[in-house]
Amino acid sequence: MNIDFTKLFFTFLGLMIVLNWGLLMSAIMRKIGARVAGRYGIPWFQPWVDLIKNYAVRSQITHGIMFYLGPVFRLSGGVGLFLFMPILFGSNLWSNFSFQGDLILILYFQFFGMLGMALGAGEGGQPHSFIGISRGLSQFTTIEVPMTLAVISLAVQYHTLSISEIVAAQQGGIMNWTMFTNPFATAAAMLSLLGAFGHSPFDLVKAPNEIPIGPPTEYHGTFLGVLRTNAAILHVVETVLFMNLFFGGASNWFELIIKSFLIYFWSVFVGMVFPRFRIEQSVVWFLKVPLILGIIAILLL
Amino acid sequence: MLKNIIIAVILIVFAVLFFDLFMLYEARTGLTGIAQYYAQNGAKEVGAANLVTSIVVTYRGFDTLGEVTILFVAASIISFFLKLKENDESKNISSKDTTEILVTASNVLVPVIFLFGIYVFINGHLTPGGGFQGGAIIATGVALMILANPNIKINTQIIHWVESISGVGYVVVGIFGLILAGGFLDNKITGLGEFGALFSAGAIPIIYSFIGLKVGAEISNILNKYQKSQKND
Amino acid sequence: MVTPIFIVATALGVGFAIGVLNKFGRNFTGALVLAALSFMTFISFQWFYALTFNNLSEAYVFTGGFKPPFAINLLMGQYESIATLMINLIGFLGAVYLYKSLKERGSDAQVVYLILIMALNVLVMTRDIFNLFVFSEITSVAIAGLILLEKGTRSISAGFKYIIATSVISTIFLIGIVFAYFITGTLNIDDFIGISLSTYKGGTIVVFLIMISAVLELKPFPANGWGIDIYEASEAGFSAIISAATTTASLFVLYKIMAFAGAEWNYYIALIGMITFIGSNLLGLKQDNTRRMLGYSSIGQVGLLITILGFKDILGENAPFIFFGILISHYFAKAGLFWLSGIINASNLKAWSIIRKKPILLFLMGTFIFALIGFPPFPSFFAKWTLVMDLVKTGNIVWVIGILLGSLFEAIYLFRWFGYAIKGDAEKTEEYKIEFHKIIPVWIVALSLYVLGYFIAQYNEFTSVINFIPLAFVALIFAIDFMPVLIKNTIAIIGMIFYFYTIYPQLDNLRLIFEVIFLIGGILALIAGYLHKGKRIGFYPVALLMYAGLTGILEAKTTLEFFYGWELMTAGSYFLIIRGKRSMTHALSYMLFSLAGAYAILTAFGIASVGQSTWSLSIINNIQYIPLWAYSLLIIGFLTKTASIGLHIWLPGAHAEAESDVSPMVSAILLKAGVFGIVLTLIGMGAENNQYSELVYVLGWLGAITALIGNLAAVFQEDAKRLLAYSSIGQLGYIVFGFAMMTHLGWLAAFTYTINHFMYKSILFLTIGAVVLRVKTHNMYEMGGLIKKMPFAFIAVLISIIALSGVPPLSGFAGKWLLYNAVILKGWYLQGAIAFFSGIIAFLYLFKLISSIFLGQLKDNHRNVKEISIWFIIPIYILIVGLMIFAAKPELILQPLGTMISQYFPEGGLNWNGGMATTSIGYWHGTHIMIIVGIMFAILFSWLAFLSRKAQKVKQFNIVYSGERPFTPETTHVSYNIFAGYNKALGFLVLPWITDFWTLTTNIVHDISGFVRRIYSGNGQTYLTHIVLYVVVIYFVFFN
Amino acid sequence: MINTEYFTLGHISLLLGFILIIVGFWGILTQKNIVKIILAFSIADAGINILIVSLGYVIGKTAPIIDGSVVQKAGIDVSDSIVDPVPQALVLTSIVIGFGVTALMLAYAMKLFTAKKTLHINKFNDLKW
Repeated sequence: MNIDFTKLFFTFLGLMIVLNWGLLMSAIMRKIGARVAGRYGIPWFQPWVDLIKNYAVRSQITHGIMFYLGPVFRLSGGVGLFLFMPILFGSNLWSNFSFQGDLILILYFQFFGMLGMALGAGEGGQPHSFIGISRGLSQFTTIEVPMTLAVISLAVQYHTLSISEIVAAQQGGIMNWTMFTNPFATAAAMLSLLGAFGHSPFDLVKAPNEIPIGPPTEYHGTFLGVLRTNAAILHVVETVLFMNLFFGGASNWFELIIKSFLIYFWSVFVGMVFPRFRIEQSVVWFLKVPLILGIIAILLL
Repeated sequence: MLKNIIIAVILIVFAVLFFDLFMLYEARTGLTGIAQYYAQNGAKEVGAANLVTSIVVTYRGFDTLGEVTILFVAASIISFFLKLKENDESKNISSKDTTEILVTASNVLVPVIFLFGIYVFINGHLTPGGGFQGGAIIATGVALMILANPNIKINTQIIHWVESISGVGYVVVGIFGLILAGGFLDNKITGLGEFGALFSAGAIPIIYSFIGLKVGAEISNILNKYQKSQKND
Repeated sequence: MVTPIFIVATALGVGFAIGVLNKFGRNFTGALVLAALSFMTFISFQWFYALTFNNLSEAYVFTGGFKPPFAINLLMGQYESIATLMINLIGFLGAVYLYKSLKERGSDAQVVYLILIMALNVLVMTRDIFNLFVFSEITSVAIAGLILLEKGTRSISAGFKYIIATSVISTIFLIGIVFAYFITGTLNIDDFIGISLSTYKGGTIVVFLIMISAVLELKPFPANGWGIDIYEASEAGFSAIISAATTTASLFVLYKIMAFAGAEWNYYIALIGMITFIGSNLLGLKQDNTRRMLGYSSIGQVGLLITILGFKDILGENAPFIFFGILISHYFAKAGLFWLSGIINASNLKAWSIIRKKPILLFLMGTFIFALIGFPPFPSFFAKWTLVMDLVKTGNIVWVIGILLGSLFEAIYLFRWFGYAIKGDAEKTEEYKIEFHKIIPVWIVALSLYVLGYFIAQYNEFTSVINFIPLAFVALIFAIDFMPVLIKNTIAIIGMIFYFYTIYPQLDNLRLIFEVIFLIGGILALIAGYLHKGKRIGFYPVALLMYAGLTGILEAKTTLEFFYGWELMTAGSYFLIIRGKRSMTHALSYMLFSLAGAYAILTAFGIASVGQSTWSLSIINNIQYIPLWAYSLLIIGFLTKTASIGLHIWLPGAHAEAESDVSPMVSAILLKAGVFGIVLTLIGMGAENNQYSELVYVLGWLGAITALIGNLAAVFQEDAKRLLAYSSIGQLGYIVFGFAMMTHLGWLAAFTYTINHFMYKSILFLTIGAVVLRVKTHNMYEMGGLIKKMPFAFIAVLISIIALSGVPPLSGFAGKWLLYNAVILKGWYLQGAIAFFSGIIAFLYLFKLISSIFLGQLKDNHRNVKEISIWFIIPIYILIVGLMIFAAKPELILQPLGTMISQYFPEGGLNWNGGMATTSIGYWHGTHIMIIVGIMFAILFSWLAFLSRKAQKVKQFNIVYSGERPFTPETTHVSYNIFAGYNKALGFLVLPWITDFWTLTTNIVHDISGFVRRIYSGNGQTYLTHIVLYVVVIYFVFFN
Repeated sequence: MINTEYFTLGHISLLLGFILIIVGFWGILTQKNIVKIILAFSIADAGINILIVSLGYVIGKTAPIIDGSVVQKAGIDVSDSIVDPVPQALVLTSIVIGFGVTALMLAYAMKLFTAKKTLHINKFNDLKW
């Protein structure tokens, strides 16, 4: 592998953009949420403040080496997803390392951070972490079912697993988007996205008021900072993935920002409306409508 | 009820089966097969006037050995089966007194019966009769003795000696046949002698004597065991 | 040469003489009887040797000095010599065994015994039908007497039933004989053959009477209540004689009668035998009395032999080989078992656990049971093989199914009994002593079985190819079993390395992969064995037996060699599994599923050989006769070993209860044998040109569903090893699914899974096993926090679960990526989605596994546990190195795999460009991904480590807990039933309905058995009714 | 049906033999007393013996003992004047065997009676199933 420093620089730059956009987006969403609930809400720069505070905390405790590895795994998961994701269509510089692996890599790399985090949190010995993780994993298994079907459907439709090529195939007008050419796959995937983002009604992983904040209960200070950083990156990268797969990708940063905002807003919007599911409800829910949509997407091929 | 019906059905089917066999039968007017051969050559080859004897002792002598064996086995089994415990040996059998007539008659008849038995097996190759018949007659004498005196002590040692020696003798004569003549139990180890005479038909009188003694001893043995086993009660 | 008549003369001479000689005491007469028997044995051995090896022609013995048919003659031919040798040998050994009982009963009993053996000889040799009658009467009377060797009312009533039954039978026999004489004018069997008796007027009915009584003497089901009683009631040593010697003679009588009965009887004889075989073995299922069960088994085996006699014309020149092969195994094994039952003297099957006190007796018992069921290297294995092959070849598949069904029934109760012996709860601990004169005959028959197995194999051209070297090595290890583990383990490892070194040049790439898994994997698992102190009696022979079988499968050039290896492996693994705690029932179900599978394979091989001139394994590539059935049977057979859904119920318990270093052997290694079989079958189906797309389609669904159910069930386990066991089921589901796709990529994925599963499942089982050894529990919720105590174990588990879950960058991802590509290109979307769904479910149990054991709260009773043993760490880390190499340089393995698969699927492989693998839809560069992730991970880790450099290490319980201190680790450690919600949602999928199904099946079979056996009311008169009714029924069937 | 013209002595004794066998079988299957069963067996045994002898019957011929009563052809060939000697030899064997077996059965009966003080066959069913 020849190291291309220009590209490396652009990758880093892209990561920074994504991070900051992620932070901003979360602030906007929280603001919207507050307004819907009739509160005033946070200032738009609150996430940056939180982040800086977390990184600056002086007294910290650790439960052991795995406790360190948890956030590292988590952040590696987010950053890794970013690294293997082509961000902007048609740009070699913004396509990161996406030529080392295809959609399947992305799908499975999501688990990297999740698994590591689960283990790191586990070392804390905090019961709420375990509860959160068990809920998260349970829910995650069924979230992935419609997603898998959608991905298979896409791969068959475009006869490729390369995200860049999928985006390329959607160019030339809005009607070429997967959203219109394969609406069932899109619908299935978009429903599974709800679970992936973990907003209400699928927020029982962190389940505020119930099990403090779930898996990261025991994390604080820099550890929490790392997790927050990751959350910001991950949210953007995930929306970018959906954008690439279903909504024609983006050829410039502006388009990316608009589309990712809308995709993210979809989950927030649903979250505003519905109350929290119990775990068995959410598991079963994903095996109903989204699964059927996914199967239809497959059968229509 | 069902069981009775089943048994009835079974018996009917057997009757049908036997009827088939019965229908096979048609009265013979002459000899066929090996019987004809025996009739033609039996006297010449074996030298016994009683053709049945030549078949029993020589042609099918091996069967007869088996026959003796089966009696021997039965006697042996009964003897260890009905064996008494040590302390039972000396008990007396409780029975009603036997009549004077029986006792007297037995005293008179037993020697005669023994003699007659010996006569029957020695002349087995000439006249109707033979070892088994003779042995059975001897055993009748023993039975009579027991009936006359239920507590009589029969000398088992003699019985064993007779039985053993005659049995071994039979086998040895058989082996002589193998060595000296045409095969195991062949009677031609001596000359056939004059047809119809007492000392004729080669080893047949010897063999039949052994058989007679052995059968007599064996049956007596069985009777003896039955007698003794009454002491159990 | 001593003429055979001396067998008779000696026995009778001695027998008659004893009446006088008994003065010298019972020891003298006993010795005399033994001397006579040994002389009789010598005579028949001499004839056997001369007839077999010196090409002497058969000899007639004439009695009375006349030629037949005018006098009785005896025949000493090849078969007669074998049969009489068998009778006399067992007679001699039996006399040694019974020495004390006979002595106690006195010289009369000794004589009767001697005469019984003599009479059996004559039954074999005589050529005169009436003579046959006479000596069969002697036999009956002698048996009726010798039953009384056992004291008590039971033996008396059994003896009485026996004698009235045989009397009725002989009545019928005699009627037949005299009518035979009446219509033919002769009594000689050779004459009957010459004139073909059955063509005479009335001949059929005469033959019917003779035949039916010969059959009844063999105690056909169900007219055999009197026969079973004597097995139960008589002294064990004498039951052995009845089972071994009498049976041999009676079968020979039937054989002689069949010679003149005419070919139309063959079918009925075969049918009678088959009903007896299946019926008796069915009834054997419900027995809890040892002797009675063995009696049913004996009668069953005789049924099989009768069937073989019925098929003798069809089997042709192989008939004697088959007949004597099975007879000899039955004869030695059953005698041995009866003798053992006399030594152990435990009438109830469950009480046999006391045999464990003398492990060597267990070895003997195992030998006999395996010989009875027909395992290699015993003669019955080769005979049963040939039987099935020939029957299938001649289009008698239904019969084969019957034979295999009966064998399976027999296996159920025999192995259940064996299970009680090895693993049952020992209630009584009373000592028993082994009398020297009783154990010696048992040893002789056991060793004879091994020796004969070897010689029988050399007898036939197609069986002589068997490679006995691995087995010899097993024998060597067995011989040094008294040595300490250190020596045996070293010898075993060196032996396996050496064998691998010599064998690997002979193997093609496909087999090499599996050989590496089997042998190298085996060696690694054996390294862990150094942990054990002491002798570890019995472990090494059986472990090596399994490896011998596994390598035998790979070396096999012929179907026989394959099956031989397969059965050896089954036997070895059975013993490995049953060594575990509480594994009695699991080992039994393992054995039964394996046997059923093996029988399916056997039948399939038979079908495959139809129309072929060779036994080569390649015949499965070109099956001409009902190929779809053959392939289905093969697949089903192999699926039992891969534990596909429906056939998996043996696996969880078997793997979970196995010893720590055995679990990887039976999971990571053993299951691959099934995989290899499936690969062979699919290649046989024509790989790319496969015409059985329906079959592989079903197989694909089966694989996917297995993956789902296996993984889902794993999620709900609390026992760590059980969890891994279910995980194995799921993983094997993927493998089957991958192969079923029948594409290049599918196979590549499946092979990748195969190799990966071998590595990570070995690591996991070894590590968890080692942990279990330390913490003394299997339950995960009783562990926790062990990362502090066992960091090496934790790292091993961490790496292997990352690999198992398929998360990049480790090697599991290669499998997932290939499988995705394969599924999409093949078009099996829904099955694929199920497979991927189950792949994700794996996260649940993997998390539970690692976090419940290593994370969370350390339990108080584990505060002093140490790191897992170094002997486990060594193999584990060797495997981890392998795993990492595969992950970093996947092309090292995938490229050669691709080349190999290209032989079968030339199209659609991976394109390699350096480290970049591409398919027509996807791409993946394993090395680069590894590097990128590695660098990124290192940077981020350093960053966090820098930021948190001042973090303070805190003690356990210092957690965010509402300001309180948790009370105990137990209440704080969340592990038990952690996925309750998931269970509520999806648990219905893993309700034990498959287990219920099999339980129901078992119960139904047992209920039938319990119902049918009520015909054996114990009433002698009822038994007589059975006999005559049997005659009536056969009469109707035969004459319509 | 049976042609009365050929209904000879042989037929009659043969029929008698068969009837005795059937009667014996009936007794064996229905009688509950062990001694009666043994007797029934003896009856059947006698039936067979009669059967054997009947089958050796040749119309109008005499016993197979070569003395003055038999007509001798050349030398001592007597094939035209005697009945079949073979069944007579066989029946001898059969009788002796029957004797041995019956004796043993009776010994058994004695022992069975000693054991349970009854001779009812239904009482001796300790071994079953």
